Amino acid sequence: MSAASRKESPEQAEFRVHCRQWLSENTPEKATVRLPESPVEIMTNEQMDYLRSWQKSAYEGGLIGCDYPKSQGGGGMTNCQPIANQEMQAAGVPMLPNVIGLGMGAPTIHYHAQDALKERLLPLLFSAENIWCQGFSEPGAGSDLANVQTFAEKVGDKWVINGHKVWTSLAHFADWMIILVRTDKEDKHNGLSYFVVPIKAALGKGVTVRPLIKITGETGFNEVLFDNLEITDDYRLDEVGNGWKVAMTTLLHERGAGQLVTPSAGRGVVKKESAGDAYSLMGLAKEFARDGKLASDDPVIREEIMKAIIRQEGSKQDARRSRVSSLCDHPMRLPLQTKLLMTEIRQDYAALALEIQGPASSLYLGDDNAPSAGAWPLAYMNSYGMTIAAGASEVQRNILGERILGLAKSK
Amino acid sequence: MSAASRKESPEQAEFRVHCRQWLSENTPEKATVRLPESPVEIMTNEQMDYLRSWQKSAYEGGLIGCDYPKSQGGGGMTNCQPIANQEMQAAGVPMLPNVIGLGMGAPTIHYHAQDALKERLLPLLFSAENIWCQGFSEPGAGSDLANVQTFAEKVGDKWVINGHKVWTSLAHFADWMIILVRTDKEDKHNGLSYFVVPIKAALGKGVTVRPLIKITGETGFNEVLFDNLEITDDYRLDEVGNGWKVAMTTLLHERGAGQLVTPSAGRGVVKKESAGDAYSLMGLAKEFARDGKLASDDPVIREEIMKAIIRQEGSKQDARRSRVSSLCDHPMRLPLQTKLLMTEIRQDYAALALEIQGPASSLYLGDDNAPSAGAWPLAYMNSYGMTIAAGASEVQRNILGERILGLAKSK
Amino acid sequence: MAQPKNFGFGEDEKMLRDTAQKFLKDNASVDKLHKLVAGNPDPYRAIESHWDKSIWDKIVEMGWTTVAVPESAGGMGMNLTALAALAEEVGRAALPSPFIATVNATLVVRECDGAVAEQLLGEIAEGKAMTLAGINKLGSWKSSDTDVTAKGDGDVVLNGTAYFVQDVAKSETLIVRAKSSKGVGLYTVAVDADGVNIVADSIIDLTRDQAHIQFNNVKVSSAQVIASGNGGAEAMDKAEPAILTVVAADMVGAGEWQLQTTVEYVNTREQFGHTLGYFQAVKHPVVNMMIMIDQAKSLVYNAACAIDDEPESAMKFARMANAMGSDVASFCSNRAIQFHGGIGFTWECYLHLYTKRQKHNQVMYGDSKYQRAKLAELLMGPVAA
Amino acid sequence: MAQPKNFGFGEDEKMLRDTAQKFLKDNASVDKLHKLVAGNPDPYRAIESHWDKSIWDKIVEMGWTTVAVPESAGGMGMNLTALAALAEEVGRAALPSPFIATVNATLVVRECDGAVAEQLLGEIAEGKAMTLAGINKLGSWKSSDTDVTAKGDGDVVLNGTAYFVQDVAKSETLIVRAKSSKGVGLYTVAVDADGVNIVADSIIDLTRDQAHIQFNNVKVSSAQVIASGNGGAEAMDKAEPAILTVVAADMVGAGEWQLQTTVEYVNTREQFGHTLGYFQAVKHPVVNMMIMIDQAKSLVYNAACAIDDEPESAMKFARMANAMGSDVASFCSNRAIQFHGGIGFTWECYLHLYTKRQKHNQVMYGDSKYQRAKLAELLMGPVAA
Repeated sequence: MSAASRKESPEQAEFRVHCRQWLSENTPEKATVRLPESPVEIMTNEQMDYLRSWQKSAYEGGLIGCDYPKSQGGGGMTNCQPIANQEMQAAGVPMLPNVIGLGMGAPTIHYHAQDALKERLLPLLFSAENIWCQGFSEPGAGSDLANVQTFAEKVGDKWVINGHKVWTSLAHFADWMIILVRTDKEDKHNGLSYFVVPIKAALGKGVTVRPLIKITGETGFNEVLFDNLEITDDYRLDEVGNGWKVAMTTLLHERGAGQLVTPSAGRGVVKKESAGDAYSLMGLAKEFARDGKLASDDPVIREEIMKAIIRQEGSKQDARRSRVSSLCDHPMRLPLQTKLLMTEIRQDYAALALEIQGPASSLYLGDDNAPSAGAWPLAYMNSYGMTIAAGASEVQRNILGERILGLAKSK
Repeated sequence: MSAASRKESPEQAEFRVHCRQWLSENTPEKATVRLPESPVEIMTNEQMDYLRSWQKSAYEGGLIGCDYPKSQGGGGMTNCQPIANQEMQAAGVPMLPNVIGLGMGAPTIHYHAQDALKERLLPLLFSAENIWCQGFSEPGAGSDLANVQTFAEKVGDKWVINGHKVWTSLAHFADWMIILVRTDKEDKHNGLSYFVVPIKAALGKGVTVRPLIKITGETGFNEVLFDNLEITDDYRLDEVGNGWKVAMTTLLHERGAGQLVTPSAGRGVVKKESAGDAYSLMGLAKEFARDGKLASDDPVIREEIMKAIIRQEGSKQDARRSRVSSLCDHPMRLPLQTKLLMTEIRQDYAALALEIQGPASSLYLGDDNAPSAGAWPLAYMNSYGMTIAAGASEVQRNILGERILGLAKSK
Repeated sequence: MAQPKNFGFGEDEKMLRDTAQKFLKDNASVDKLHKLVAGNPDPYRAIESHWDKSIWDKIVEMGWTTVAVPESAGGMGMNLTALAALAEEVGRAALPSPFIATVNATLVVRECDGAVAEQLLGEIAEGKAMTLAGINKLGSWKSSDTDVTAKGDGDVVLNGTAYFVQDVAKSETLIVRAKSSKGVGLYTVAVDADGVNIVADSIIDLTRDQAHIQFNNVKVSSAQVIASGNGGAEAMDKAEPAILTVVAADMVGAGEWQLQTTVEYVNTREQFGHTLGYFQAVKHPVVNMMIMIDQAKSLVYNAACAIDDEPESAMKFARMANAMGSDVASFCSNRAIQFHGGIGFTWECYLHLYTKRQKHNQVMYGDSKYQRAKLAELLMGPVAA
Repeated sequence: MAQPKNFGFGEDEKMLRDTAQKFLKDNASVDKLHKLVAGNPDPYRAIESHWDKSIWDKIVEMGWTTVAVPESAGGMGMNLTALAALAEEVGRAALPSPFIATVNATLVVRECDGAVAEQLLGEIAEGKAMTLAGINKLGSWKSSDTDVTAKGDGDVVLNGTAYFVQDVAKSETLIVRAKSSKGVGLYTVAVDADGVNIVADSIIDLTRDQAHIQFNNVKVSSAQVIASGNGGAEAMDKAEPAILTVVAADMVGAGEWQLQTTVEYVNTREQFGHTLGYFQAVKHPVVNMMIMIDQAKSLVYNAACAIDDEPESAMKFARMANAMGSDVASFCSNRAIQFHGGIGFTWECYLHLYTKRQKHNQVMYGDSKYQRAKLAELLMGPVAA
């Protein structure tokens, strides 16, 4: 019996068996469409339909929302979502498309919504019948979240929303949005409130979604404009003026630092040599030549690959150590590093991969001869989204310096 | 006839001949004492006496102060100091000890002192009969020069100085100090004034010099305390309240960006493999082994040496390009980078040299078996003085960002 | 030989550079460029070559293609410094044109003797666009590596494929590197010759086109042999310092644009009550962009000048210039996007045109690690086994 | 085999670590350390070994030297995680002591079988300080490279010099690596044995002593042979992951001290109207110090745990931990001095004690480039010629 399983609770052990069993019997059919690298790059209805149907199936199999109460459509278990995630990843099943809903929407709703709203929204979120998006960023509030200007005005028992959100991934498929808005123009931090908003139902009736195109040429995120959208007060999370606090719950879970672990599966169709892992550069270097020998025999390339692998392994072991409190000074010191490190490491090794591929890295997605079907140039370009979105790296370092080391605030 | 000499003026060409001739006939005798790496590390009277006598001889030979007016003890020539410097460096003669005086004192006095003072002070400065030090830094004003607190109060026709200067190189030998003081406590920038102060004459009578020890274990810089030191108004440079402006002249010349080129010679006793040049790492790597082969055959070490060499060559070519106005956008863009780059490059390649030396880099100055007599560990540690002193690298980057690129001031 | 202090950048060179800068500013602005090349963002779109032929015609008219052609062949025969200055301006404009390809072809052909080379140089001086072909499938940066073979004496038959051929859709003539038992020779082949099959690549860089070219029993007469024996590889090697310097200059020019554009953005965009440039997390890396660009630029002019006046050091200085140029390309692309934030990640922002061009320049001629390894061989000798 | 989730860091290990931390805080403060070792700054001073023997006696009393000694030899036989935790505290205190030297000797000796090894382990458990000797003049990091030779069967004679021997002035016994025709054996020799000439080195690190040791026909009886044949090199190789991990832990502990001290300084010192930590040019690199330390620390505990529970991965993870530990040592030393400004450049500021100890740790066991090259050999196989 391995050390890993030795520490599992009986519930976890039993659930692991269930997951394996279910996954062996319910492997999703191979997609007939080209699947994207990540859920936020879903471009077509065909892609979304396939992935949505898979998430629904996994939810029905009990592999999603495991640790949420049964009343909210969850499994009512304890610390079982990580088990399901491990098994889904090991089985190599496709990704879960409702990633914003699962990672940010669900925990925020769980902690801040009224019971009726939780019970109504969460089951449909878990099953991917409702796709969710998130509305934090604005043209004038990129990294400076407290500068949100989209305004919700109380008119009678309704709220009327006007404003402009940007970088909203999945908005072109979304049924709902979690949104941070201003309800008081005088008070920067206490003037924010937090709502859920039915987006799809309001298209053309107060809501406009405009797709933006990334430097990769792909779509995947959007601008969302609100023009006198009316919603009821039922859709408010927590108290008026508590939006900042609620947003912190969202961000905490986005950074993988919250209590509720986000359901996540594999990437299914992605090939072995895909652009997802620093270790994969070792194999990549065997496929390309430099100066008359294989890149894998160039000591300088080897050195750079090792640097990337060590940093990646360091982050993996950071995550492990963060759960051993006696080896951690401050409970948030490691969790708050996760997003910063993973995104910067990926950016660096994607750039290295292009160097390894040499001239062939010029070949892009549409080229029949592109190595790995152009996955590395794509990953390289997409890596910029990761170091900018959800709190740019600069802001992450401010947070770490100020919250963990107690350095003076930079504002 | 080479391209370099083709562009020389007749005066320059003639002067070059003179320099060669004089140097061939006046090579200084070999020192019987161990000489330091740089003038600011002169520790003993024996070292100072030897170097002072050499500077006096070079001054009498016409190789110092070439471009200053004859009335100020100079050579009355134009653009001839660089010629003298080239020839002195090529001849491998020792360093000039009065480095603060030559590099900062002389141009500042030249541009801002009254004629009588210039004529009195400069000949003795050039001949090293008077050694000079500089008093800018204070315990509370490191990189923030405008925060100078040492106060000069006008009492009758005298000034009374009280305060505390730090990091004053050569103060333990100095006859004179150039000093930035506050004369108005209300006005941060316009409340500064600039004086020359006779230090040695006032020792024990208002001036105390306390040597500080560097992390290398060497002395070389000092604290200087002023306790009611009285000086006459004759010693003021420029107008009261113009100290900031005068200080900028000093700093401009310190950074090698001023009109008047600082006289500089070689380092005389320094051996070929000394810690002075990125190119020297190539030879160093041939003397040490890594993993069963020479470090010079380790491609990763070669890569790092090449990085250092390219940066050093880049700085050298920057200096050349800075004199070709049609290839420069802003006249100060390159000169303001010089100090920042040279100090950071030296710090980096000194650290690399220690890696190349491996375990043997543990051996320090006092060890008979230390490679290069411990020059590299010494250079590595001293490099920190260079990235901190005379405007820390952080301040240099602020200056470049603000003055050259027009970015918002960081204060 | 010693270099002149001014890098050989005198009045003539300055006038050429200033004229080029003004011309490109007036005729090839970045918004015009974006409209021209970035109309269809779909990565799976059909491949098309987008460029403004009328700009090229004016470039030819202004004589840019004759700068590197010796006077004996009807060119201006200006120094490498002038050529580097032109390449810098072309990079600053991220100009889609066969200029760099034609210059690189010129630099190789002018290293060859004989009537065929002379004839070609004359055609270049008259504005005929050319491109080098011969890189192998592995993308090797060595002149002697090619997958194209030449068989036969006198009349020669070419077979095999040349990869990563630059701007062939804008060129009329291929300068083909091909291997025989005697070494690597050089041949001129029309793009529309029998047996030549040009297959366009779908590439990242929107400011260039690229193809791999299949040669199926392409017959080459003796009038098409630029260099026989191993003369092709030798000419390539001789031209390498100049090619590396020209490409480095393109990267420096593009880097300058990235710097300037980033400075303008961070001086405007406000966050947390200040313009972005106020924050040292932005200010200092932007300064580092400038520092690297300046070093690369100084190294480029030094290398260019060495090619003319200090040939024994040309290869050394060219590798330095190209290594730093590649590092400029990488770092400036990275920080420019990061500091533009979300908008820098969109197709509508012009930055991506430069990022992609820079990436292309970085990998196509030997990246900075390769240049440094080769520099080490020059300075320290080969690595002992 | 699989690792336990908690790195094997349970209640016993925690208590050991916490006790050590408190003991060192109370008895080995940095100002006490500075008074002890930094009294004479002159680089040309006569060489002396400065340490507080009474602290070492208490360390022995508390059983730290028995942690890595198997229970069968009278030790506590705790896991490597416990040892790493101790080393981290020793590094945090920059403690001058024979602890690291003795631990490293322990780790090698316990890989040897037989009565001599058993006897030595017993002596270590009782507090006898030992140190490994055998590095060659080139400072090679390979276990099979040594300039000491062993001649004869049964009774053996040692000749040659061992370089870079750590903390020998604080040790009673040498564990000597020497080469014979059969390979590299291991011998125990008293520091005051006949023919042993210890020549102290003048080194940078003030918290350690170092010497080279000349062996002039030193006679060794069979009771001093720890490992014959090539057993010495084999034991060194087996112990290498643990030694690398212990040294990395020392660097992590010292790095934590450098971080904490720097944070305190930049939170106090004001420039331009703010504490230094306000400025992102300081704040962000300080955060990077923390990030690197955290990665190194996590890798250290992972490596330590692998040595006990996942031995097939031990070498791989130890190289990762040591490489990152060296990078921590380098970066933290650099930024700590820089951000302390002028005061950080003075002898009176305690920083230099740590900078020098870190530098020593970095170069003595294979620097980070070496660790990464060796890691690449493990993961990718050797470099093809």
